[in-house]
Amino acid sequence: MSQLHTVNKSPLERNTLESAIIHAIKGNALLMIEDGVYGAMQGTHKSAMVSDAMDNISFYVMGPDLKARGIDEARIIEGIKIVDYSGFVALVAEHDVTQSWL
Amino acid sequence: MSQLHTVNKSPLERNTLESAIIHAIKGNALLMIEDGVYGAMQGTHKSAMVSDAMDNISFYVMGPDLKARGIDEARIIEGIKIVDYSGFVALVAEHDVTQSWL
Amino acid sequence: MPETKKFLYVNRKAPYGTIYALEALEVVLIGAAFEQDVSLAFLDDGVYQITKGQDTKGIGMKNFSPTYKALGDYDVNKIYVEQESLDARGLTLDDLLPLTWEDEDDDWAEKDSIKVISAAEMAKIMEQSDVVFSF
Amino acid sequence: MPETKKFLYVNRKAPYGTIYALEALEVVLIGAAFEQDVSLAFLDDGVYQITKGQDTKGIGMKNFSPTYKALGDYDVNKIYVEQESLDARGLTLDDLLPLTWEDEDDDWAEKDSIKVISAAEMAKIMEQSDVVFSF
Amino acid sequence: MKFSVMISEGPYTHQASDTAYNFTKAALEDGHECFRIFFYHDGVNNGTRLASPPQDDRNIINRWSALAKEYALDLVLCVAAAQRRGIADADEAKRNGKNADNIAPGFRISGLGQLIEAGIQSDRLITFGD
Amino acid sequence: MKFSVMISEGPYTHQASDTAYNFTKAALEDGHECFRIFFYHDGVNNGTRLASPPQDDRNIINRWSALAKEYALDLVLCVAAAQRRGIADADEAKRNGKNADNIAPGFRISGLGQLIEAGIQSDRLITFGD
Repeated sequence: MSQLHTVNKSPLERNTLESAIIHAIKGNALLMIEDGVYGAMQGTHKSAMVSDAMDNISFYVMGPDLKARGIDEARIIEGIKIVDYSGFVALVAEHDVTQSWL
Repeated sequence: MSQLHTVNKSPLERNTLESAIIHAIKGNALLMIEDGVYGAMQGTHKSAMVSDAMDNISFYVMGPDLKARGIDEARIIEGIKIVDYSGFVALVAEHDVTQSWL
Repeated sequence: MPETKKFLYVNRKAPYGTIYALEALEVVLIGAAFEQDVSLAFLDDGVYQITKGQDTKGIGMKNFSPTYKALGDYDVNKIYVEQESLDARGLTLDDLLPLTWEDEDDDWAEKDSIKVISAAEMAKIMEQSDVVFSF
Repeated sequence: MPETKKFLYVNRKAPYGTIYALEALEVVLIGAAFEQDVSLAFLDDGVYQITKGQDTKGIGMKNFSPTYKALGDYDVNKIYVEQESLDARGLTLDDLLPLTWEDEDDDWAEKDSIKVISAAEMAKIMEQSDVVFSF
Repeated sequence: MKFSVMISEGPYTHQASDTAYNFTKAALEDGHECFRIFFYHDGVNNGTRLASPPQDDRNIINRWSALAKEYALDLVLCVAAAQRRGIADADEAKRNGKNADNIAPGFRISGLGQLIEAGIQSDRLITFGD
Repeated sequence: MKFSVMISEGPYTHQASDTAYNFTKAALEDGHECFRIFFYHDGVNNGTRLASPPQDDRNIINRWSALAKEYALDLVLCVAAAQRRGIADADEAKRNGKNADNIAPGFRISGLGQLIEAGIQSDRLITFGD
């Protein structure tokens, strides 16, 4: 089984990104959407939490949500892959189960 | 001027209690309501944050919200005063301005 | 109908402040009729949903916590509660409702439905599910 | 009408994920007609509201960030941004929209509306307000 | 003392409307005056008469209507927020070409200026939200 | 592959309905099948026809109705959630003694069993919420 986790809230405001990371198993994927994309930025108080988890988890971030919020791709933590809605669909299809961390 | 801060979310889930405490000035009051009342409990990962702030801030907690959530008064951090809705109204009246940390 | 699926209901929010806990419970009750393999997970603020002694008269809302005790009668008896979430909130198993079920295959012996597990074990239960309902 | 009051609009939430930022801005624009002493506070995730380069075409929503630049024309020119909130998010003043106003009493000189202040200074501004609008 | 209240969330989903109700009722019973209750954001959803909550639960909308009647409260739904979310009185429905309205008794629809005015005219303004 | 989607928040206030729409549209355009879109919690507010959002903004409700028409989507509003929040079709309005209904074209009201069935019948179920 393989699992996709989605996170839609800023990690500076809520605990969902942290909780998702804690509950992701080696080989899982985590997609940041909506306000969750702030978690993909370099240089925040939560960036290290994401970087440290990259050995176990494949991180993805929604490009359209990044653009909406004015976050330049150059500011994204290295190793996080940017996807569009079609890429989001593909991630859901590729993984056996999707869990939304609300 | 004197200010009343209200916090309605669990400090284990969101940053509002912490932000309210940071922005309260010596002599301010802080009232925990709704899910904010979990912040009044002893023995949580956030209890020390509240205890440490008690020199500066007067803490209050909504009794009806505690009861609804099954929190016995004996579990409340010492020094936090329990009020009812009428007490809530009195706090708003006694302070020049009320700020809701949403 | 396809074969039985593993349904996991994930409860991460406190009761009363928002309606998610109550409406999640309504899904569980309806879902119990569909004869799937059902598990409930309580973690983060979700552990507050099943604490003892709730009394909502003062806030004018309905106390739905007794309904959790009926879950055993609906064959919903795999209830996973995360240890780390309890610890962070200063709670222990004693603070939770005693949720039980009667085992038909064991002379209707009353058994505990709640299993307190680690975050690592919770992660495995999540990954082994076929459908995850998030509230 | 009583004397002029000090109005403070507190913005603590990110844009687009929820509507609070947009609807708060709508209040500020309407409120500008009432000739009160208006200040805006951006702290916590609220600082994300006034970042440069927002482009919402891909999510199908309206980009309302240009409207912040019009605030100066409405005599809304006391915009406080918290340093600690920027720091926690890896942002600097350069990442924010250049919000300015023209000072009638200084030969219409263009001046910056944004003042980056500490959390301690923000606390004082909050306490000195007569009315706090929270979104 | 003269209070005003802003409610930012709809009924049932968040406790905001419940707390606002209990607060307002206590204030009125304690002899305070309520200048206005302003419903903004999803708060406008408190003003629908089409809700039919379970019999054993509180009826949040009817409770507001009854309190408004008892104390002559001014319950105002923000027009812009109401348009986005589908709350309309007869005039609004007609103006927007809708064949039905859904506003509950005791509520009225008006502009954001009513909120600003509440801030100016009241001794205290308090917000209940998410 | 056969998808189902659960939407837990109303239109405009949270991005959930927007993301769900963009996700569903992409899935359909990529050749996937959509078994059901289930609206729960405040999500039922996506199914009102009385909304009149600003002209320069997207119309979230009409967008769902149009997508449903194009792809024969099954848009289901949970009846219990809809009753609490004041979303009614003609039958529901009559049954609950209401003199108006407000459901939008392309939506239908049904029970929670429809969500469970979506979980059973679909290859993937994904939730969009707050």
